[in-house]
Amino acid sequence: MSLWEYANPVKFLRLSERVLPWLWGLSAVCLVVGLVWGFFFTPDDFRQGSTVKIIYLHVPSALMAINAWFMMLVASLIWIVRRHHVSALAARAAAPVGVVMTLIALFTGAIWGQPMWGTWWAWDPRLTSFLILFLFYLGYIALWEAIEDPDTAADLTSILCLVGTVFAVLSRYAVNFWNQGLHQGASLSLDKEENVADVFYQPLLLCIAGFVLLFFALVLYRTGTEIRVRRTRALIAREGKLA
Amino acid sequence: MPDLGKYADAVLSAYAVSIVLLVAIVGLSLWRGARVRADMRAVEERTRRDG
Amino acid sequence: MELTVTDLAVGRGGVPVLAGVSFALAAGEVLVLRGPNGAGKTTLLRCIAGLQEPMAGQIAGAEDRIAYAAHADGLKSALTVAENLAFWAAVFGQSGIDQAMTAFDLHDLQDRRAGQLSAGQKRRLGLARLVVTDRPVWVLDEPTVSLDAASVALFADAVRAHLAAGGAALIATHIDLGLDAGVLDVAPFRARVDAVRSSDEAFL
Amino acid sequence: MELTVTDLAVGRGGVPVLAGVSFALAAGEVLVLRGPNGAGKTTLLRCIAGLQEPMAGQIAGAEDRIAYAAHADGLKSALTVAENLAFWAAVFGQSGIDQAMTAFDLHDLQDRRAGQLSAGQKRRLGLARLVVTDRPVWVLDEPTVSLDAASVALFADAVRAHLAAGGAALIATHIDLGLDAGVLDVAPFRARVDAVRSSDEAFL
Amino acid sequence: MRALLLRDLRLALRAGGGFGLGLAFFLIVIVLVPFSVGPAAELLGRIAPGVLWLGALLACLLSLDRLLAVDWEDGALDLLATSPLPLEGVLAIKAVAHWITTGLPLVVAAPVFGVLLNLASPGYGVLVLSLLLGTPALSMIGAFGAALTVGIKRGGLLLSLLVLPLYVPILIFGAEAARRGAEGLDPTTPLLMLAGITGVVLALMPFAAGAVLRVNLR
Amino acid sequence: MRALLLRDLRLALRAGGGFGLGLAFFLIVIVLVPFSVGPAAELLGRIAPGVLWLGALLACLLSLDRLLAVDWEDGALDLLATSPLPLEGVLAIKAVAHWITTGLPLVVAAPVFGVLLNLASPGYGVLVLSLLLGTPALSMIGAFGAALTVGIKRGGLLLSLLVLPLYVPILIFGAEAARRGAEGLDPTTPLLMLAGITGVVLALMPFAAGAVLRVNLR
Ligand code: HEM
Ligand SMILES: Nc1ncnc2c1ncn2[C@@H]1O[C@H](COP(=O)(O)OP(=O)(O)OP(=O)(O)O)[C@@H](O)[C@H]1O
Ligand SMILES: Nc1ncnc2c1ncn2[C@@H]1O[C@H](COP(=O)(O)OP(=O)(O)OP(=O)(O)O)[C@@H](O)[C@H]1O
Ligand SMILES: [Mg+2]
Ligand SMILES: [Mg+2]
Repeated sequence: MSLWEYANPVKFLRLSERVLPWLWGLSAVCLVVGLVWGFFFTPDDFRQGSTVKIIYLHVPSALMAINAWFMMLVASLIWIVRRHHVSALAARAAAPVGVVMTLIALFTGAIWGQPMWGTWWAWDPRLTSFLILFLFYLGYIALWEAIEDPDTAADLTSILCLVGTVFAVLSRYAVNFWNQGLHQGASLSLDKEENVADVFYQPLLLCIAGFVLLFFALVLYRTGTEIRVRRTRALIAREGKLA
Repeated sequence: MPDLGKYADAVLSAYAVSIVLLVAIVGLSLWRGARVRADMRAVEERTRRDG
Repeated sequence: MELTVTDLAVGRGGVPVLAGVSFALAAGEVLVLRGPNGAGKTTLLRCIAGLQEPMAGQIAGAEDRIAYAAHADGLKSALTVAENLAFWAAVFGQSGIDQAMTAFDLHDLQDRRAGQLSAGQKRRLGLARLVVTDRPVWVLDEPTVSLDAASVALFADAVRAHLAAGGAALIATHIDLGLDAGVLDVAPFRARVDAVRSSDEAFL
Repeated sequence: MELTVTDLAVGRGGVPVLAGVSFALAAGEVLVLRGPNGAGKTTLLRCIAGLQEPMAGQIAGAEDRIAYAAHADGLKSALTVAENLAFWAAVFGQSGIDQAMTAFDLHDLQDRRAGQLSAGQKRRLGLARLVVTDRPVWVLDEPTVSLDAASVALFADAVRAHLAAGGAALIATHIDLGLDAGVLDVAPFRARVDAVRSSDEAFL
Repeated sequence: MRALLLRDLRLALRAGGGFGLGLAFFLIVIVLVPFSVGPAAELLGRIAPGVLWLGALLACLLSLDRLLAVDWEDGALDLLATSPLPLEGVLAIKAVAHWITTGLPLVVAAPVFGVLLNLASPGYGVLVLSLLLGTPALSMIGAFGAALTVGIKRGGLLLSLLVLPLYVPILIFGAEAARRGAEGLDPTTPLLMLAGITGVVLALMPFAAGAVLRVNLR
Repeated sequence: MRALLLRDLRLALRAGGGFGLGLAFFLIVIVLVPFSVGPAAELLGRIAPGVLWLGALLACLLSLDRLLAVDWEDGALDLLATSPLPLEGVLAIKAVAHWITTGLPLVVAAPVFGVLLNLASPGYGVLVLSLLLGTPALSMIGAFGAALTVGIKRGGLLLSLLVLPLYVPILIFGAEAARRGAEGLDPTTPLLMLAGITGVVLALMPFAAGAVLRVNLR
């Protein structure tokens, strides 16, 4: 059985019904354990003091904010190339989740920046491109909402998603391109020297896992909702015409 | 409760904001999902009845 | 060359409206589309004019041969009657607008701004546009809305002249135009929901 | 109380169009306005509905008693059929929309967005608005545009019901509505330029 | 009247989020400023109160053409004019709906945007207060401007042109109050002036707007 | 194609002065800036290049919704789509007409407004040059945005939201060039970048816009 079969809404719903409880449960476990571990049972950093604890929220959410856009990109491409409705709807369902992730990253980053950099916000390349990515999220959602015909909306938002990817890439790699901002570089890289200490690393990994799982749970659930909206719409339309 | 020192405000508010936002998106998704499901049931009922 | 429609299915917003429509329209012929409100006449005409994709079936002989006129006349209210017509003539690579002005009795209104015309006068100007396109197939959606009896007669004359010059016309209307025309009632072609692959099909 | 128009003169853009129009419309009566395109029917109706000032003459019995319907239906395409109607009902201090929905056979379309209706279905919704206004005098400008025969009959029934309930109607139209109505041809009232004090008079 | 307010709010919600968009535009202006004048924090902090007020004003302005034009084009305005509602009331309600969908979100979000522009910390309270006092007047004046330009196709730009001079006093006092707040001075006088202007505008403008709209409908 | 360009220009001239309004809006923004940030000449001079670019960009943006929406509403766009003109050509022409009515006047008038904002004297030439290089791209991107939002009632604000991120690079390099010019530094690099961006945009955008419009007309 090929993977594409799950592009059928009914199959998709059936599969997601089965997977979702596990996803919800696992993500809750990871998040709770990770956050509690990080908040209560890790020492303060010798330079940053207790503010390192923000890392357990900031890094996973920033990571997911960008990855959510890449996931939308993939879904949009699938829609453009193979025209599977479910993938278009999945992209639509992911956008608000991405916005929330972006907001969390922005807020926690700003709150962290005040003690660390002495300012809430700086116009550094990574931060700026991240903010523009946020705007793209808003535009993407607004465009979906504004267009009546769902296929047209899917086409147009896909194009927008392609354009916005530039800023997603920039907010991940801008640090490498310019190297002049305030924001730190990739501290999670495999390069041991730059890596954060193990005490912080393990709960951080758990939190990242929690955010990833939560993201997938939300997207799966919301895609189901979108499918039901379309089904309701199709039924109503049929009803009106037969009458 | 661990001692957060002089950064207590920052750390606590970061956790508060994040948790509120996470709960909000989960809650909104579930709420809308339930409503849409109910709507769909109603329409399905109607179409089945009307043939 | 004639316009041939084979087994066409059309829809709105992903919902099939008509299916299995076939007809042929030869030079010198008029075909009148009839059907109750909401039957799908407008949808069919937009599809034939190339403004939306068919859901199934073929349309042959339509490419670049169609002059389409719908409810909205595309008139610019800041331009005069003559300027409006001249613009469309230029777009379609024509130059004279005199014949069209005569056909729809617009000479008296020539220098009036389109915004200052009454409903029927606007419609006449919109129809005059068809003459300057010099396209062989006219596709018209309720062309005589708000026209009085005299203007309807002018319109019928214009259609006859167009046919005599080897043109053809496809007209959706609810009233009698006094033309010697074939009639196609679209009501029997109402799409059964399972008749065509609709884009929402997957959700049903 | 009847609607009485005495020696009315109306104009567009400062130019007089009709002059010396007088008529009376009692409860239970319909008056159909006829006249060629550009004669001034729309102008006259807008004036009676209070949307523009008369250039001369009096209108009695119109104040707050008129429900006006023109080409533009004032429908919000983002709202459903029921929501659109309910809004107008609320504006006119009414509550039930059921009667109106039945009169124009809209129950099936109830939850459809107004933007997704065909031309004729939109018109039906626009006319249903008249019923929920509960105003005694209907002033209608070409109400049956793009309606099919069945819908025209629905409309005629609605007008008859309105008359039976003591209402009156003033209708401009080019087609025959199948109503037992008085007819007023506006063509003879075409204004001579010196007929009324126009605002440009000082320059003549 | 309540029906009208509800309908307008509902339309704003449905038709592609009238709610969010004003805010998004505000955000965009704020984002563009550092790009254009450069990201130096000290400079940004100095111009922050003015830029925030200017951004709010432009966001408000941009959404004005939605205020009446849609209802005009689809004929609903003619029908409302022949309805039992007084035209003044219709316009006041439309201004209220506009404020709820545009002004209010701006007031709530302004502090966040202040952070982006490095606004000095004593300035936040006064900024919010000044916006809260000033934006209702912006909406009401906007309704007047919309009534003035309603018949004109794409009157958007013309509308801005007509309305902006009327916005100037509000901008002056609003920005002055916000600036004083940010510099730790006493902002009472400009705030009082702002409140006075808004009071007068709210009391008189509905009638002016109604009169103008009546002329335009004719 | 020529007929279309002439018609659009004529309409801009007739319908309430499309020509003047962009300029007027620019002027108003420029005038409002001293009111909002305070009239200190040194501060104004420092932010002048950025504000001039920002004003030009906003003036351009505000007139974008006229670009296609009118033709869409009155059905002319449907008719143009069934006409012999290629849709890409139609959009390119519309962008050209937009530039002539909005961008060009801004370029010409910018030095005058520079004086109002106390722009340093070496900056004028570079300012004009940067605007001349940048504004055509603004119009063309705007045509793309207009095509994207054409079916949406009052999509004006949404249009701004979608288009502005695309304007950011142009703004960055344009304002950078103007600022360097005003400070007497060498503006060649940002000007070259600007020219490059404009070249790419003019070459590719008509096709993107055409594709998007086709989807929307469907
Ligand atoms: C408003 C301010 C901030 C924003 C918008 C922001 C945004 C981001 C973004 C976009 C990422 C990249 C995520 C990824 O590539 O997957 C990131 C990662 C990170 N941020 Fe922030 N950040 C902000 C402030 C801060 C502050 C103040 C600190 C600490 C002093 C910080 C520490 C980190 C760390 C340690 C990472 C992980 C490094 C990496 O994977 O590249 N951030 N942030
Ligand atoms: N945008 C839309 N989205 C979904 N359905 C639509 C849309 N527009 C029209 N419809 C539906 O499609 C069907 C066909 O509409 P169409 O406009 O083709 O009818 P028509 O035959 O032209 O009717 P009329 O005589 O009233 O003009 C109708 O049932 C209508 O409700
Ligand atoms: N805005 C305007 N400015 C100046 N003159 C106008 C304007 N609108 C219409 N007219 C002219 O006024 C006259 C009367 O127009 P009106 O719309 O009342 O005619 P009508 O009887 O309704 O015609 P129709 O049957 O075509 O709708 C016409 O000759 C028309 O050209
Ligand atoms: Mg139709
Ligand atoms: Mg008329």
